[in-house]
Amino acid sequence: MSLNRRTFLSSAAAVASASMLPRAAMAADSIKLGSILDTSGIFDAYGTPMDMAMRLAVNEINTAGGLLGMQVEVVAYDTQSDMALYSQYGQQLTRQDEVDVVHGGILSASREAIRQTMRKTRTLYFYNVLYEGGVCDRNIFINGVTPAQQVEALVPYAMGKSGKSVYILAADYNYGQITARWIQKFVADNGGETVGVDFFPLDVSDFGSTIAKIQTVGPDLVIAPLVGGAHLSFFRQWAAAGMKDRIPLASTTMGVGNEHKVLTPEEGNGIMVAYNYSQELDTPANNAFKERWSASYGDSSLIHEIAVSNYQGVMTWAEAVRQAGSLDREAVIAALETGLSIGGPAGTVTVDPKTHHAVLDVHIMEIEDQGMRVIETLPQRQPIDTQAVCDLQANPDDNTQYEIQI
Amino acid sequence: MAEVALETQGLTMRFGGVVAANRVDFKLRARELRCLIGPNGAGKSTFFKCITGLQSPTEGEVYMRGVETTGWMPHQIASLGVGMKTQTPNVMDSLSVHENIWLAARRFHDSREADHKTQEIIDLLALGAIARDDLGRLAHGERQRVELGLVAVGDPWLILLDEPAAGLGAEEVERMTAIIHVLNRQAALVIVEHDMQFIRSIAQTVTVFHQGKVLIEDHVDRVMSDPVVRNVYLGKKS
Amino acid sequence: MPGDLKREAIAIAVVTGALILVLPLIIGTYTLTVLAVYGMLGLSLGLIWGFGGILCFGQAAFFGLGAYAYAISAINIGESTIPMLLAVLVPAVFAVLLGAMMFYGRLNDVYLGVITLVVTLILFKVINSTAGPQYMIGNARLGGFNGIPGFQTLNVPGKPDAYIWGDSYFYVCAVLLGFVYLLVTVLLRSSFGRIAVGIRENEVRMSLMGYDVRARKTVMFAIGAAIAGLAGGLFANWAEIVTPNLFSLSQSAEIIIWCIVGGLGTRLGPVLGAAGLAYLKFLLGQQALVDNALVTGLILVLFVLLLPKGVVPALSGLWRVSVGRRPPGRIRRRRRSRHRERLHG
Amino acid sequence: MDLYVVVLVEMLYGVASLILISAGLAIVFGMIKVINLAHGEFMMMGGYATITAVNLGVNVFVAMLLIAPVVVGLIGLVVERLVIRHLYGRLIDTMLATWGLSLFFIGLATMVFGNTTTGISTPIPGFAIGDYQVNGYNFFIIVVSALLLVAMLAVLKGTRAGLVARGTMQRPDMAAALGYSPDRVYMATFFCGSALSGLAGAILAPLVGLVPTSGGAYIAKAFITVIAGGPSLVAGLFASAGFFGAVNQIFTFAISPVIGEVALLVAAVVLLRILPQGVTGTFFKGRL
Repeated sequence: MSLNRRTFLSSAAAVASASMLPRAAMAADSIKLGSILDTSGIFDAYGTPMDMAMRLAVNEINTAGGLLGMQVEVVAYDTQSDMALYSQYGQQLTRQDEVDVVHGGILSASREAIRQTMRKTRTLYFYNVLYEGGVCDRNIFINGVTPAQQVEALVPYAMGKSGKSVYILAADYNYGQITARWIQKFVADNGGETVGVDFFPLDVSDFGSTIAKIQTVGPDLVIAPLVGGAHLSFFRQWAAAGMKDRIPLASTTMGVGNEHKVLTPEEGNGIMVAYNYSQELDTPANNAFKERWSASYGDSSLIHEIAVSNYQGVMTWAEAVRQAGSLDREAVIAALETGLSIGGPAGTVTVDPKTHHAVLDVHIMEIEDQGMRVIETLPQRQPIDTQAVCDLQANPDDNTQYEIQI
Repeated sequence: MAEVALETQGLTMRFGGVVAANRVDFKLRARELRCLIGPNGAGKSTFFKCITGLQSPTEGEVYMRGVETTGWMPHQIASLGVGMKTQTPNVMDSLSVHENIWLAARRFHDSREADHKTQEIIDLLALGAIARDDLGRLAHGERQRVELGLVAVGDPWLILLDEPAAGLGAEEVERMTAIIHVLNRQAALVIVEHDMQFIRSIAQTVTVFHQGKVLIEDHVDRVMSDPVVRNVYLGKKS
Repeated sequence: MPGDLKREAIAIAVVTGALILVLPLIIGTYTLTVLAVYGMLGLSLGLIWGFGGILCFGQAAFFGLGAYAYAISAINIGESTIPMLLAVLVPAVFAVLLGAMMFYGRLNDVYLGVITLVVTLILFKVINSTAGPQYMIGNARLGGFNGIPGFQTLNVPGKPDAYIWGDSYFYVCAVLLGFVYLLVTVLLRSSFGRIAVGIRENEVRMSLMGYDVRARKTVMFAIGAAIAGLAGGLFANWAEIVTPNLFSLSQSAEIIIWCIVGGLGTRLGPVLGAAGLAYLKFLLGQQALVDNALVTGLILVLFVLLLPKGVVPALSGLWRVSVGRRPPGRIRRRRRSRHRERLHG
Repeated sequence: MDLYVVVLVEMLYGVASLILISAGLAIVFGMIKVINLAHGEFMMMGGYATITAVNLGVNVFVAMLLIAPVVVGLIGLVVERLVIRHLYGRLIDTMLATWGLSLFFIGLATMVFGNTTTGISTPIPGFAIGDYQVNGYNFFIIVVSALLLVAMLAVLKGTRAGLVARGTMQRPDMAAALGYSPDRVYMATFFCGSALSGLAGAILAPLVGLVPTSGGAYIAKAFITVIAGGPSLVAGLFASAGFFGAVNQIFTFAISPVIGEVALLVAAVVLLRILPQGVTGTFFKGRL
């Protein structure tokens, strides 16, 4: 990305937008928050509650008087679980709607589809989902847990409860690929051995042969970073084969979209996970949040990990705007880079200036009767995986997603 | 060799256990006109398809002007200068008569020459009045005539016709007979037919098929009076 | 004939020019760009299906191949001219191989449909499972489900820093669509085009007349693939990312629907069908009352039942009835032949 | 040794599920030459019918084996009366119209059931083969598919209705002359085909998560299996499902599920290239 191109792009953007009709009239007295989420299609179980959380946050901000004396207006697009629509709507948000900030993206694939557009058009971007780590880009802020925060805690716990040999079943895209490598690393660090890794495209829903294959290898533990509705079949088929009582399961994604509420207790109980949030967190902040959610939407059963991340992301951005006293991208980034903190439903979330990731609490949990029972809480974990490779203070022009090498 | 337009040696076609054509030896001289007759299922059409390349024979060889064409594709055979007409009218129904004939002419001439040639054939076959009509709208006899035009426009030296007179009225048969005589000035013809009147009016030599084999091959009058032929074929009809 | 063609070329240029000027006043150029690209994609199938009689269930395969060929080569080369050529060539070569395999194997109708559908599925599944870091072509990581983002987008040939995008990119796409439309027109008026129509009408007859049907269908198939590939390359530039979804069955289905609704056997039909339905989908995507698929499906069913020939032939039929002339396509051919008659008669 | 048994069971399961998902399509294509591209959505609706019934408290087997086929069969009947019957004899048009229907039903299901993955648990527990645990439900699917094949053969060959249907399929004019209305026969056939699609969807529902777009995963496989099977209904179905199922599972075990699927598709291309009339167009000519 040369400077050349950027100046060209921004001047061309002005020309281009002038001729785009029909367009929404520019309201000078409102702030536009762009949201881009899959609220239909196979990822809607993730996206719909995220959308609700975002709207809840914006409502709360507006009720409290808005930002800089202006109301926040939501411009939302449903990407229908289609990655191609991300780039399309991403372009629309930035070039046509000219929003002040974009929150959204669920799968890492969707984030990568729009990240460069956001960067090129200088639109501040928040990605509020747990992910594989390593994104180093000054224009993006990420508050989901990364492998160092999540996997590093989960793996030793799960291995302690089972044994040393681990089999990994991962979704076949960047999240699954990179997370699988992190799992392998932490398994090795804890003196274990990875005895098998299989990747599954997101539309695979028949795991019969895989279950048989796992048995031929006979691991002590299966860790499954599987994603989406089709992959949910794995947990069901695993239980149907009677494997649940033989080999314990851990997952880095199970429950993120409230999957444990779709599974029966017999299918879900005992699966080990580690997240920033669980509905079962018994803290005043969470209880108050659940009440506010219920007041808006009737009941709070839809809340999940990344819905809360999205809520915390919007709140973090709002706090930064308040502190900056401006909507200017540079000013807001500067405010965020002061190491800004907010108290969210899942505890304190602090922006790490070096990586634009978040420092937050992680809870090791087990699925129990369609809920998540907290076993152990690890407070304020740093995103050390990304910190090891990314320093935006020293290197503000960095624009890479670093991947772990084994 | 040039005197022989078409020759088959031991041509055999089996479908599973059924032998549709059984070691057929056949020879046709240049500018000869030959009719193939025989009862249904005698193997005429199979023999015919093997020559035209629509099927490829299980055994045996086909030679055209001394070139072995066994197992060739129809378009390769046609490109030698062989004109072929199948049993049912086989034309481009949603195109006009002119376009149909032009397409056939274009195969052997450039675009401009093809225009000429098309006009010639339209005049020859007296199709001028209907030249602009889509073929799908024409009567059966007219379609048969157009198909003959498709065959003739390439100036073939060998013409294979499967039942050209089928379903035609008396007047049309007469016109067909005249056209065939014109074509025969340049080309050898093989004609599969049922209509005995028609055969008598065009052919001298007739080949009779029976159970996949050549039963007899002789002058039309002698064939007609042959008791064996009468038995297997004509006897049933008359 | 050349004078006639000239007139048509001028008409195409004038209409294209007028649309380029008028349409941006109504619809944003960003949306218009993709409508033009889809129009070209519709035209590619309209050509091989409507005029060549080849029903390809996998036209999306060529679209996707064009897009991927562009993206991969753009990353490796860093300049867009050669990648754009590759976007046309790679699908065309692939189509020659696939077409030869099918047509020389005498596969037809339903079997042709199955093979093209299966090949599209194979491409989809293979590309979709290349997320691992080991799947690289040169410097380009295939990325599996993620697709390939961040490639060099269209630039002025020879100047990698002079990007063509926004309004200018729309003009490029629209002009290219007009150009491809003109090429298709020329092709259909040539002997090759007329013979292709003959093959569509009756393959056996055409081969009995001495035409190598297999070779001609293969070439026709490849021409369609080249146009679809060009559309794919343009789409990649527009979206700035390519994903395996380009190869999806639903993409192929949409192309077929465009052709059916617009009208087969016309050049304009598939273009209008594509642009119209894509815009309709775009409008439907902005409301939540009725599901998008439901409307698209209903349109297709109703068209097959009530207007199986499509909008454009129906309208020109109406025109003929009310004004008493033959549809434009026919008039021209007729006029030409009459001219010929006079010459020789 | 146990592993081989397990692989064999999985292979049988692969074949059985292919038979199951293709049967409805095969009936409709084989008997009345209609390629029902909404077949996958019929299956999807069978799945939803089952889940809805189970959630209403109906026994899961009743829901799968009775309610789903009847519901989907009736939907098929409506579709036949409104759309298909106007298109008999126009193969490509029926494909396009049913493609439209498939989109229509996806949209409809999305509006009715929403887009969230739903499902029910498998009603049969897993059990052990030696050291291996296998999904007990696989056996259920194998048994159902076997019964289905036998039943299809018995009905077509052994009953009067089957005879009439076969006769009509070969010579509709003769059947009409003999007093059997082809219209009725087609209607009944489409009903049966749809009901089988519904049954397949219902039986597979406990294995996979169901969304309105689930049908898309089946239609391509079913389409390939039926076309590759060729003109003979039961023999073709059995032969091509056996071939593709085996190829799929062998490669799945040897390499990965994705390669298994790709191998199936490549096998289909090769098979059709070698045998352009399908398996039974070449080998088992004229049998059912």
